[in-house]
Amino acid sequence: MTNKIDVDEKLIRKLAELMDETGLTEIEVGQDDFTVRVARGATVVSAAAPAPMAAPTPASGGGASDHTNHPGVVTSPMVGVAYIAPEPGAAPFITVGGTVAEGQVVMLVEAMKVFNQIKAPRSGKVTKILVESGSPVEFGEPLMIIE
Amino acid sequence: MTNKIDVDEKLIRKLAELMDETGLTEIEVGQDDFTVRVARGATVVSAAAPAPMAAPTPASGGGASDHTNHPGVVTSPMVGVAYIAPEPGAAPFITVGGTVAEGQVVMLVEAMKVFNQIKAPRSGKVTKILVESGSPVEFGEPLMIIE
Amino acid sequence: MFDKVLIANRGEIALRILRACREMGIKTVAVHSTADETAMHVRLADEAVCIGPPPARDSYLNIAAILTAAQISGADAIHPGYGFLSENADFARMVEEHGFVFIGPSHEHITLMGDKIAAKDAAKKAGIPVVPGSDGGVPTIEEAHRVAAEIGYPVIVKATAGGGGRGMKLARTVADLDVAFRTARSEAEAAFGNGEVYIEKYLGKPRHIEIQILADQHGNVVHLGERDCSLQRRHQKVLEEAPSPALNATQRDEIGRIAAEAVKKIGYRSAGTIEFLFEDGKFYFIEMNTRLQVEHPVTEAITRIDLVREMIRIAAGAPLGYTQEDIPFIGHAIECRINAEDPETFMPCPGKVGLYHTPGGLGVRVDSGLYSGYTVPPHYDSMIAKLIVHGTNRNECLMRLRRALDEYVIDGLKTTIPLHQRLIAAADVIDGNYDIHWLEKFMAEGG
Amino acid sequence: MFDKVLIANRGEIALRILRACREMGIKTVAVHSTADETAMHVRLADEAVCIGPPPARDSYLNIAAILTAAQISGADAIHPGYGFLSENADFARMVEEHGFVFIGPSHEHITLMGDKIAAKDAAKKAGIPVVPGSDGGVPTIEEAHRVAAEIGYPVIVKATAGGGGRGMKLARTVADLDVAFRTARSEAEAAFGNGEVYIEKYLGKPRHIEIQILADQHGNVVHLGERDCSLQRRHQKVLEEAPSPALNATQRDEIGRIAAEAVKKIGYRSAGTIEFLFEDGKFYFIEMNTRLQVEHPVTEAITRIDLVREMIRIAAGAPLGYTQEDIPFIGHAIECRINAEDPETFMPCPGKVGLYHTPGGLGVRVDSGLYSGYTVPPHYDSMIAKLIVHGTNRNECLMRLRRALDEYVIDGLKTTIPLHQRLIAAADVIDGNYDIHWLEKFMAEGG
Repeated sequence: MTNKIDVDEKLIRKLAELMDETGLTEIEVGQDDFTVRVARGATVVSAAAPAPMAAPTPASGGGASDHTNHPGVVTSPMVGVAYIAPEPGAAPFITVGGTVAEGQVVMLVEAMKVFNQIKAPRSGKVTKILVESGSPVEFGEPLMIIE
Repeated sequence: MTNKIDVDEKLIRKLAELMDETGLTEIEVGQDDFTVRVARGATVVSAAAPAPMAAPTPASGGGASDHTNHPGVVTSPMVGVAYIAPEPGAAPFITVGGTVAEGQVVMLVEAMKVFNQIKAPRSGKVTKILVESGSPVEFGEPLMIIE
Repeated sequence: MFDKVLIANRGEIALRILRACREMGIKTVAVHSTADETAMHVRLADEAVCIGPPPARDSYLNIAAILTAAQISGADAIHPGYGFLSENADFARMVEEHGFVFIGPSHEHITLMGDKIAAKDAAKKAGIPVVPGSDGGVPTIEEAHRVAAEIGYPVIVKATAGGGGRGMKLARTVADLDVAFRTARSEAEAAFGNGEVYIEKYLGKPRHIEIQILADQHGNVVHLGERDCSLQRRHQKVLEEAPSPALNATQRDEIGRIAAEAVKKIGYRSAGTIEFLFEDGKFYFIEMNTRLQVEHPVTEAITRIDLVREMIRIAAGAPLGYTQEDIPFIGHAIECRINAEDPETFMPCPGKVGLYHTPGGLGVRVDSGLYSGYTVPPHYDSMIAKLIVHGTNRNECLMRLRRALDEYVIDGLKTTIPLHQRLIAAADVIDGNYDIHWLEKFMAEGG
Repeated sequence: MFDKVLIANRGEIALRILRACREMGIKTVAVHSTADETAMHVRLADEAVCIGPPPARDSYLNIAAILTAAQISGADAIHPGYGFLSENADFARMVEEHGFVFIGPSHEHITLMGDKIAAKDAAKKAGIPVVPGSDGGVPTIEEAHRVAAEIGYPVIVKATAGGGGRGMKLARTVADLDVAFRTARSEAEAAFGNGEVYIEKYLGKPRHIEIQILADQHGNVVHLGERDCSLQRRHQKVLEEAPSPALNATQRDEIGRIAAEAVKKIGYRSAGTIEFLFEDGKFYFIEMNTRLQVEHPVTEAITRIDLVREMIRIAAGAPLGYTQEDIPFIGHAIECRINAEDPETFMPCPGKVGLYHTPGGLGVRVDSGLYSGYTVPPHYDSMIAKLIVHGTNRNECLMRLRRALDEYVIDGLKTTIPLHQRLIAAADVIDGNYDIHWLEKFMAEGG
């Protein structure tokens, strides 16, 4: 048995012309086991995906959205600038793959010239650092993952 | 097995005209293994849940909405005033429970001082009269049911 | 004043009229086709009467059905909106003969202005500048040369019976005239069975400028300034503004006064618009529209006069109650016509509206019958909304328009909003430097 | 002019400020709590910075977080909107100290007008009429009798440290004074730990009328007429209009001139509002609000001056560029504050908005951050929208407001739209015949 269908182009063109002429938006004809259905116009619109509002939000902190719900995430408790080392040129508080103890300082977030210590909420291994040193962070923005 | 379909152009044009005349948006006809279906307009409309907008429509004709889709319904082909008898005091064209023959005058609709005869589209028994004599009717408003 | 007005139209203009009636305490009757059962103005009207199937000829152009609906609903008056029956003199006459008030001019004036040659004559007699040309048919090439020399090149040879560009030939200089004359004659003969042609001055880069008039039944006439509608595609206006960036106050006062005086002279009543081509500081009459215009809101924005309310008041016999000196022109307004069309190909895109969110805030007006979940029927014009923005000056208006277009969300349909966004970013539009051909060129250049 | 403005607010006023910035070509930074991530102004802003959790003290009142957000986003200036930090002098000072421009008055003026007694003194010195009363505390009953006799009954005895109605007693005649004085003193002592009281003339049926001022940094001051905000419930304005139905042109000019001169005298800059009680043709100073008011759009409607734009221009050092004679007052405007509240019980009803459809057409403005599918968070003020309507006169305005309220659809929440519909159907409101107690009475009577 063959699945092949010979498309009768002439038939389809004919039906399209008939649609133009009559203003129909859909014609279906069938005979025996064979059917042709042609349609034009807006019948598909209803499937349209909902509601992307005009302008999406370009968050200034940017690019950390995926980790928000990660169980090991550590988020910024304030808006500010994140630092990974205690001062320029010094060794970083943490490295990927390194382990940290609960309460250990893992980052600084500077706001209004005050350097706020971010402490590890749990002991574990740092599997990801999600911000660059010196970059701005929003409230609630994921900083790192400790697992 | 042949894939060829003989498009009955005349049939499709006829159906398109019928749609114009009746205000239908879709007609499907079938006989033996042959079917034709034509549609016009936004066929998806019917599926859409109507938005519960502020003010609902108080149709002047009123109160006949339930019968619109009844298979035996006879609708008004025009806006006007419906009359059940040929003149005041005369016997009505039809009575509930009475039978009518296809083509028999069953009502008058007056528009612009012209009394237009409404003829029974099929023979059968009048099971409901949906308008009072002398009341205004809209285009497409159900007048009676003949079963 | 009327108790009940029947609105013999659909779409945004039916809603516009309904709103004016509501604000005057007048009840409304919406007449509609089966395709418009869920239209906004039908939902909001005090009464709604279905008058026919979707094709306009069987519903919105069905005079008998509309008059019958007026009778059974007990309406006092009928507002025709624009398009459909609004400039149909027979309809206006029949409305009055059946005892209703037609909210518009007399049927005689509709007839007069519907005949393009009679209209031009009447305009000329009433003191309105017209395009210089032969007064009627030009039978011979000798006569053609005489006329063309008198009015000055370039000239255009047009079929008297013509239309749609056929039987229309341009002669830039005297050398072109023989060919133009002969070709126009034979095309006219072939197309219309009537070879008669006439000759007019040809305008190369005109703007389309129109003057809004209001005239009551007591001989009071005011003009409400001009609208510049030069941004057109296939003779369809796309974006209109008031005042025109091309006119100064003296030109505005002068053409306004001429138009108002002419309208007074011919005894016209109601709202009306006199359309002109404008080139090199001169105005040339095109035609008079004896109805409300699509773009009337830009005039409303700069004058704060409600044109639909005024039409209704005038039809009811009320006097204007103000004179030309009372009409302020404040700030600048622009209207964008938003169509359910592909903004590139202009293919109509009817269908179901998804999320619908209109822009708000200071100086922003939206006239539209759309709502979330509404289905735009495929049977009618594709214009689905008008966005009108006002600012204290043209620059502020353009900036406000930009932010309003950015806020407008119409999901589910393709619309011409992106076209308008491109348009108002174009240097020529920002500078107000465009004529009636500009938009077609802009589109052709992929603008 | 600024390149980037940080908007230190939320809701409709944040959107209002964003729109003004957009129309001036200024970039915007939205700062928001985690509860406002999906707010309209956050979506539309060029940049958005989350500054804290939902409680306002940790986000919209968190000065350090807002200033840090301004630093990391590189903003030039900060607009505080109304409420939150808008009248916090420390915030204004810190904004300037950190090198940003505060879009508002100087922190000294905020401090001055924040101290009710100093403000009254300053107003009096600047020529503004104040409620007659004791100049400061009244230590003895004998002194109380002397003062009360001088200013005339009825008088009210108030706690110097007071607020919220406590330590506040009315003496209609001399017979009431002893009890009123003693009760006020003991209540004041109990409530505030400070028994000092003062005495003022009591106004029985005053209207709340306020004058809008604009002052630049170059000594130019104009007033933009008055707003009548007498329709209040629990000291919250519900519906405001301009002009006041109670004032005539002479009164308007006079109080406007007095207010503008006073503002010039004290060297104030930016937008500001002087609030008065108005009774029997006389004005009595209440306080000066050193910020944008919720009801500023009614003034914008009758003057067509964009107050937020003007605040930004003034903060950037631009001169007003117009004088009092250039300010037109055209027509009439009314604003309805629409709250997400039960219109009977006034219980807040936050939640998810279903279908959302705003009224459109001529003379209608909506300021709101709502959209279909938006969830109104429960953490903040319940005002979700402002509907502002303009008409050529008060009657037209009321009729237009009625039809606009009828068109407004906010599904999914209870709102105060039905209250406004009842309000504008009340004879007293239609007649403009109300004072600051009218609405409470209307509600108590089940109106």
